[in-house]
Amino acid sequence: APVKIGVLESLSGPQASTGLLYRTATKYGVDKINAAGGWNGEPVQFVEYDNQGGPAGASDKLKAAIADGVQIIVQGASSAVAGQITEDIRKHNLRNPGKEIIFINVGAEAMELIGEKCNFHHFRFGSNAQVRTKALVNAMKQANAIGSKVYSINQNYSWGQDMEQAISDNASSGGYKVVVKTLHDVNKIQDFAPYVTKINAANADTVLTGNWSNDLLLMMKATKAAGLKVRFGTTYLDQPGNLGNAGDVAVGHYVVQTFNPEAAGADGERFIADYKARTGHEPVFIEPQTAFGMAMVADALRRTKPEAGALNVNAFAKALESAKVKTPMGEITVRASDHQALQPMAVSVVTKDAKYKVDNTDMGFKPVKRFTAEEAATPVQSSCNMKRPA
Amino acid sequence: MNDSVLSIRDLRKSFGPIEIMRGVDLDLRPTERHALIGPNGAGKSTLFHLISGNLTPTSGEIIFDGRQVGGESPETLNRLGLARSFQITNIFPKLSVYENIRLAVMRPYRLQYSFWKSVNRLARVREETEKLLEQVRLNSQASTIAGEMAYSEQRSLEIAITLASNPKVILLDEPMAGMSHEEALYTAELIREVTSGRALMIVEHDMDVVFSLSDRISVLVYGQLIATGTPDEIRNNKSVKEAYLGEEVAQ
Amino acid sequence: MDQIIVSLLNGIIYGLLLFMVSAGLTLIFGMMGVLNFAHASFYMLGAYFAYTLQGTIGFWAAIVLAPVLVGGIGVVVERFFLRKVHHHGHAHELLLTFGLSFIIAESIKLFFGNYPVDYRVPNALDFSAFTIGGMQYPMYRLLMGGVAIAMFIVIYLLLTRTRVGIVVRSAIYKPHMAEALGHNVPMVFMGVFGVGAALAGLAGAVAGAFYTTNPNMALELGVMVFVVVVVGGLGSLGGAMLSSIIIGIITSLAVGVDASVADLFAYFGAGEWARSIGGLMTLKLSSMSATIPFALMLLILLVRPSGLMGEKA
Amino acid sequence: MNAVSESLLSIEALHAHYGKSHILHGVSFQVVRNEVISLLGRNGSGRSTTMKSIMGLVRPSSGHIRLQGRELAGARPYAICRAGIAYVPEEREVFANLTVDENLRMGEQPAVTGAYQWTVEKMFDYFPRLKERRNTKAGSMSGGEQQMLTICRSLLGNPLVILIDEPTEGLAPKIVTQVGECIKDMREKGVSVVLVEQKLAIALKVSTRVCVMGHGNIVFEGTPEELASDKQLLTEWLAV
Amino acid sequence: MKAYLTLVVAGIAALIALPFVFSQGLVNAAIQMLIAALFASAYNLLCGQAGMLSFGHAAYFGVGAFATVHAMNGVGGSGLLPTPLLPLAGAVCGLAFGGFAGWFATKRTGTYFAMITLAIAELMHSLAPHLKGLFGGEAGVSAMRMPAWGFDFGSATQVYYLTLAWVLISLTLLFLYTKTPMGRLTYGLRENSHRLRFLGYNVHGLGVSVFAISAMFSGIAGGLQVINNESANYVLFDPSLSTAVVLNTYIGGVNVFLGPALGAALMTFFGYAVSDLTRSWLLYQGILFVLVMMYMPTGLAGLFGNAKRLRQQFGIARLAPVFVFAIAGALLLSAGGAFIVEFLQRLFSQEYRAIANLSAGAAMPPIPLFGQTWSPASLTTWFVPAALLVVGGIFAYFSRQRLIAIEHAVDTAMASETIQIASKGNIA
Ligand SMILES: Nc1ncnc2c1ncn2[C@@H]1O[C@H](COP(=O)(O)OP(=O)(O)OP(=O)(O)O)[C@@H](O)[C@H]1O
Ligand SMILES: Nc1ncnc2c1ncn2[C@@H]1O[C@H](COP(=O)(O)OP(=O)(O)OP(=O)(O)O)[C@@H](O)[C@H]1O
Ligand SMILES: CC(C)C[C@H](N)C(=O)O
Ligand SMILES: [Mg+2]
Ligand SMILES: [Mg+2]
Repeated sequence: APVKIGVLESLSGPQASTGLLYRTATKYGVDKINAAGGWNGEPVQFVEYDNQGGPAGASDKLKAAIADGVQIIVQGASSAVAGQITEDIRKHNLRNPGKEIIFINVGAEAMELIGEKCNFHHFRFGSNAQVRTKALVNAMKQANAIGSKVYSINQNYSWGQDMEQAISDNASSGGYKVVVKTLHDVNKIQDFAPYVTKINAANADTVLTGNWSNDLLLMMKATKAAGLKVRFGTTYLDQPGNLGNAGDVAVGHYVVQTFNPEAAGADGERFIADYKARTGHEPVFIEPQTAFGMAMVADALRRTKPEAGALNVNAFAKALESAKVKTPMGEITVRASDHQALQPMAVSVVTKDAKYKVDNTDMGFKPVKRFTAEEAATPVQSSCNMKRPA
Repeated sequence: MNDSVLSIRDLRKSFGPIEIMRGVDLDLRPTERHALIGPNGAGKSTLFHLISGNLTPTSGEIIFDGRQVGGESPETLNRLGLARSFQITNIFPKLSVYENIRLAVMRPYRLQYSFWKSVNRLARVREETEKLLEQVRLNSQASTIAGEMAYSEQRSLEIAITLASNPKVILLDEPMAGMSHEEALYTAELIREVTSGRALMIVEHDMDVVFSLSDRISVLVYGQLIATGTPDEIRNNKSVKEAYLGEEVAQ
Repeated sequence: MDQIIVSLLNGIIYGLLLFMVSAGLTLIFGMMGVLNFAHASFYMLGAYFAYTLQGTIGFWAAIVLAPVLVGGIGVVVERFFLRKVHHHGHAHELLLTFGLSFIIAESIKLFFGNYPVDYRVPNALDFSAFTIGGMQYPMYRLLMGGVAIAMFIVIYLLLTRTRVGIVVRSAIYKPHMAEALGHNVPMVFMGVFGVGAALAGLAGAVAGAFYTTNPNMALELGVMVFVVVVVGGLGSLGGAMLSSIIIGIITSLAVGVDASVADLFAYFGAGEWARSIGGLMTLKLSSMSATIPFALMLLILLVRPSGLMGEKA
Repeated sequence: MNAVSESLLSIEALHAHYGKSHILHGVSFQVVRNEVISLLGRNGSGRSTTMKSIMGLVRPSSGHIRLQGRELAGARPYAICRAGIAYVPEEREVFANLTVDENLRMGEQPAVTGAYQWTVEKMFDYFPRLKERRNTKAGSMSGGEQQMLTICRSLLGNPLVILIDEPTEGLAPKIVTQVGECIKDMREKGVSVVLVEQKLAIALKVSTRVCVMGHGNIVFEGTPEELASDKQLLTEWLAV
Repeated sequence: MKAYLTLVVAGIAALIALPFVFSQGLVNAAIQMLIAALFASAYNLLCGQAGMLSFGHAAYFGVGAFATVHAMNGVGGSGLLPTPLLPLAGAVCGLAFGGFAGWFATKRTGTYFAMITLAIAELMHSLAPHLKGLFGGEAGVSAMRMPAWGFDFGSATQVYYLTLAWVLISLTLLFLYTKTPMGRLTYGLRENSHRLRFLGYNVHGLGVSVFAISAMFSGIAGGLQVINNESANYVLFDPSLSTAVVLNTYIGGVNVFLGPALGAALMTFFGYAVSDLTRSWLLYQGILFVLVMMYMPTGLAGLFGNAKRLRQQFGIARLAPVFVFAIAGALLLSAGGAFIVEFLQRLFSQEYRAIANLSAGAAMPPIPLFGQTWSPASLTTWFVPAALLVVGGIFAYFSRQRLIAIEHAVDTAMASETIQIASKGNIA
């Protein structure tokens, strides 16, 4: 039977903007697998499911996917949804030995997914809060851009909470003090002016934040409106639309990335061209890491032999643990103990002399520092207690 | 005085700065038919609202069956045995006529929270409902949606609902308004029949009905009682003529 | 001190923005009794229309034309949709507007995509009005406040100096009687609905440039305007103004308060005990600024159901 | 009888339905200037329906309604009102959430040519009680007060013809007399009145002409005196 | 009545047979449909029967769900509360929380009531993620179904039968409720609560009880959801769930007992089936709501009722063309509508725009849709949907005209009778 890869994303509703990118990138990955001959002489099938933006919908659609014979589930937008999927898959696999399925997480970056919830059938091809913060702080410090007083502002859910924790954890190595920590409701705040006032009152040099999408954009606009001279260190400034909307205020801000086109060199250019030819646009935001994750999947598939004409998921997972892919950014491997991908990171600054401009502006992300996979990695969490199949 | 089922002492009610009820004393005997008349806006309906618990008195006493009830809730008063009808038809417009009456009949059987019995098995409720339907001449309309009946029929239903809980004291607020002469006569007869042995207080502007139906009449003008007496006394009372009846009707 | 002043100013201006959006809703909700769930969608449409138009006709013209277009849509909605279901009751009107809000949001996504569009304050307006406590105060914020106040005055005059107010209020309960007294009730309803929609459109056109114009902006503001209208009192324009500003100020000030209920207990020496209970006790006020309006609404409804300035039900 | 050409309002072969039930079966009558015409009949004989049909509140299924020759059948109620017809409904439809003053303002319409101009002050002369309560919410007023209010409100529309449905219902006898006076006064001011009145005595007293309705049709038309002397007519159609 | 009963029995038989016929995927969908149906029926007790429009019913669904998930983890699906009885926890907590919230909410009526329920649900929704201990933060609380009574509840089929049993029992109870004195009083509450007070009933008590009962059954539905999903998350309190139940209920029809259940089941199925076929399914959903509100104000149940009434009145023979035209018209119109929406969606999509940009200057590339490619610039592309819409419109128009003609024919027959009576009256 052909292998079915199902993307289980938020394809409708408020979070669709991110979910659709994951869909495109996953499809790109599957197309590449098929271009290389598919698996077991058959093309791999790509199926998409709309989780309608939430864990409940994800749970439903996961069942549908399982019923349809999907063996590989791909998802990335929102750690809340990922938390549900990973638990559901764990239970399913427990109950149905021999019919396991596997979860390829391409972007839900909360720590618990490789901590308390870590699971043999979950692989994360993305970074996480600790990795991102460590790299960001390190690079900004080197560029003399972090200052001594840091304001930490994050969304009040697992990802944001993890970011807050990571910002505190990196204080001593970054040589700064976290003057104020703020958690705010996700996607509910229209007017960030009060937060800006608070930032100003705190007299901070730098704002570190894991905010993304609207929450980041609105905050930066409000900062600009107040003419506040403060630098931002961010994790997701490269989401499409951000720079276009934020305008010049974004210049001088930092972002930590899993892929930067300028840093990736000629290989990067080839990758970008190929991606653009297949999807119509350049890879942005979480698309590259998804494409790389899918390349890992391809690598593992290639090395997994069919058993009675079908894919043995456990064997596939073991192959994935030893997968190794060379991306334009460097080599990616998987850490077997918690299934976190180890990958190179880049920290970039927004400037007008970046090579690749984004959002039809004259700005782009110019890399200031690169980290190899080893440099970027952070230790395995002690809470991860992974049960491996016999 | 102790022989009255309802007595009112120095009852007052103000809405904001305006005092509408200005010290009313009134007694209702256990089996009398008592009419309350007076000019428009004198406070007759307000008095009914105060007695029935729809409004709380500003001061004064309302004694029902020896018990001070001023400010009690309408449901308490109804359970004590007081029922009223409304000047502006107040029924369950989208339910059938039968259902309208049955809801009212059910009350004394303590069925409010009964969710384990089938309502159709309650034989006594059914019998009483059917009897009332007949009494108000609505049995042919039993399954009609109440709100779709003619106005006068709705008035009859209003009376039936009021009577259903088998009250000691009945307050009727202009029950015949909008009825034709013929219907009004029938209704008056009906009221006479179903209220025998109970106390009735009725507000009505149809003097034929008032004079023929009531044992005693009280006249309320600007929130004060100006006279109480037998129909004949009232008919010939000069100030009543002036304030309310006008010349022609009195003749 | 400066910080408090800025916070207050922020709160007031945000409140005025809330008022801009809810003014139309108050008008429609309070006067016609229609719970218009699509109201925030009109706000969004205003922003998108202005964004689309500004490229060709310039910012100011777009700000003027966009509300007119939205008003036109409002008229169509009233005339061809709401009116048809009016006699089925409020629930149907509400559900209809609900469906419409879906349609509007999805159509926007269809044509403009899922990302925020590049609609921003024109450079000519992008300067600071004054500086206070080391921060510049943007002129555009003041402009938004000004528009809101102008809106308030215009509606106020419309309602008190013409018969429209009483005609609509009477027509909600007894449309036939109002019509029999010579008032073209359907026309008045259509007009009120159109104006209400246009006001939301204006708010969107103005605020969309300052905040962001994205397909979720209706969702974000949608419930909040209901809170404003309810807290202020259904149909009370003054109430809507008052509650907008109160909510604006409270949310703005709350952000600055990093204290929790447990800290309050600590004053009385019971801090440890309160902290040990956890849950609600240890939540910081600053992280709850989005929750406060709902708590306020619940409180108001229980103590003063008719809202701050509403008529008794 | 007056010649048709003089008639102000003419109703011809009016039919009306409520859903499937056919209520009016070709009602025809004329109203001329300065007259009070009463529609009498038993409950349910279709008098209110006739009025509602004239006012456009019930859409006539066929027939003509002409005011000064202008066809009004099928027109919207507001247009009919602006043409010069006012309506006082049976069920005291005051706007409960508005004050007395606001209710009165709702009724104001510019006078059509030839109509008498009424003023709020004039209304308060008829019913001083209203003046006392002018800032009260109409919904909290007594039944009788509401009745007075509806009459005044409609007159402020300065109509040529006023349709009044059971104006004395719920009114104290003294006010009933007052309403009678008021109706006579309207007539003197040149307003034609179409009256539906349950109280036969009053109807006979104020009317210049009466029509008796039965089974959705006019079964008798004549002067009050003719009706009063026709015992058979009275028992058969009016049950008195 | 008898026909109705046979229909219900046949329906139940079909539900029991379902897992033997359909795939696991559809069985899963069926579980969702059953849960939604129960939730809508519970909601309709409050909204349709008692006339209280609540905007925050997700709160009680959610409370039932969290109660069940905690019971599941706490008791482990054994002892006093084995897995099949777990929804009882949802029922009890739903009842308790419903009683509490209802006590406040039912003090007010109409819009105020609606707003209080909305406020309560919004408060729950915005507080829940902050209360990690109780609601597990944004990740939620998860649990696992344990074997009991000889079932392991490992397969969807077993969960399906468990859900079916609960839903059937609950619906039966809800139905019997309408036949009890309290059930009848519930209608009185809707129609005229003011009058009820003067008949001696404690209206507030009644309102709270109805609210609590409705919340209890909502809690059961929430519990079933948890049993199915083995987790609960604060998004259960999301306003969209509250609104979904309102919409489902009205789409089904509030005046018929099974209407809301039907509406909820269909809408859930619709969401399940269509959301994977198209990216615009929310748009279709919106359009559907609007159409139902405008043209089927009594909901689907009302539509069936109407069809039945027409059939009884005029006979199937006369109506056949009407129905045929109506159905054909509806199909054509939806085909045309779907074509336009899907086409526009593809035309304006990011992917297409990107591809079009790549080949800038050249003609716009064709768009694949329904197994065909269509060029945006070609006339046929626009002619096809236009033709579908026009022909569909004509069919719908014909259907209406025919119906009117049939009704009119019967009308005139009746009318001439009445005229005869009337003219007799005239002669007398
Ligand atoms: N809630 C209220 N607020 C203000 N005034 C009120 C209120 N309720 C009643 N009134 C006033 O109290 C007076 C008495 O009203 P009530 O309804 O008792 O009169 P009534 O004697 O029943 O008259 P009718 O014979 O016309 O029915 C009226 O003038 C009325 O306007
Ligand atoms: N809304 C309605 N729907 C259905 N039938 C109605 C409606 N209104 C009135 N009818 C019926 O139409 C007939 C005529 O009613 P109409 O109100 O015109 O009578 P009427 O002569 O004014 O009597 P009344 O003395 O009761 O006011 C009655 O049989 C009544 O039942
Ligand atoms: C797509 C990402 C922005 C998601 C985010 N990192 C999360 O874990 O929720
Ligand atoms: Mg009265
Ligand atoms: Mg009548």
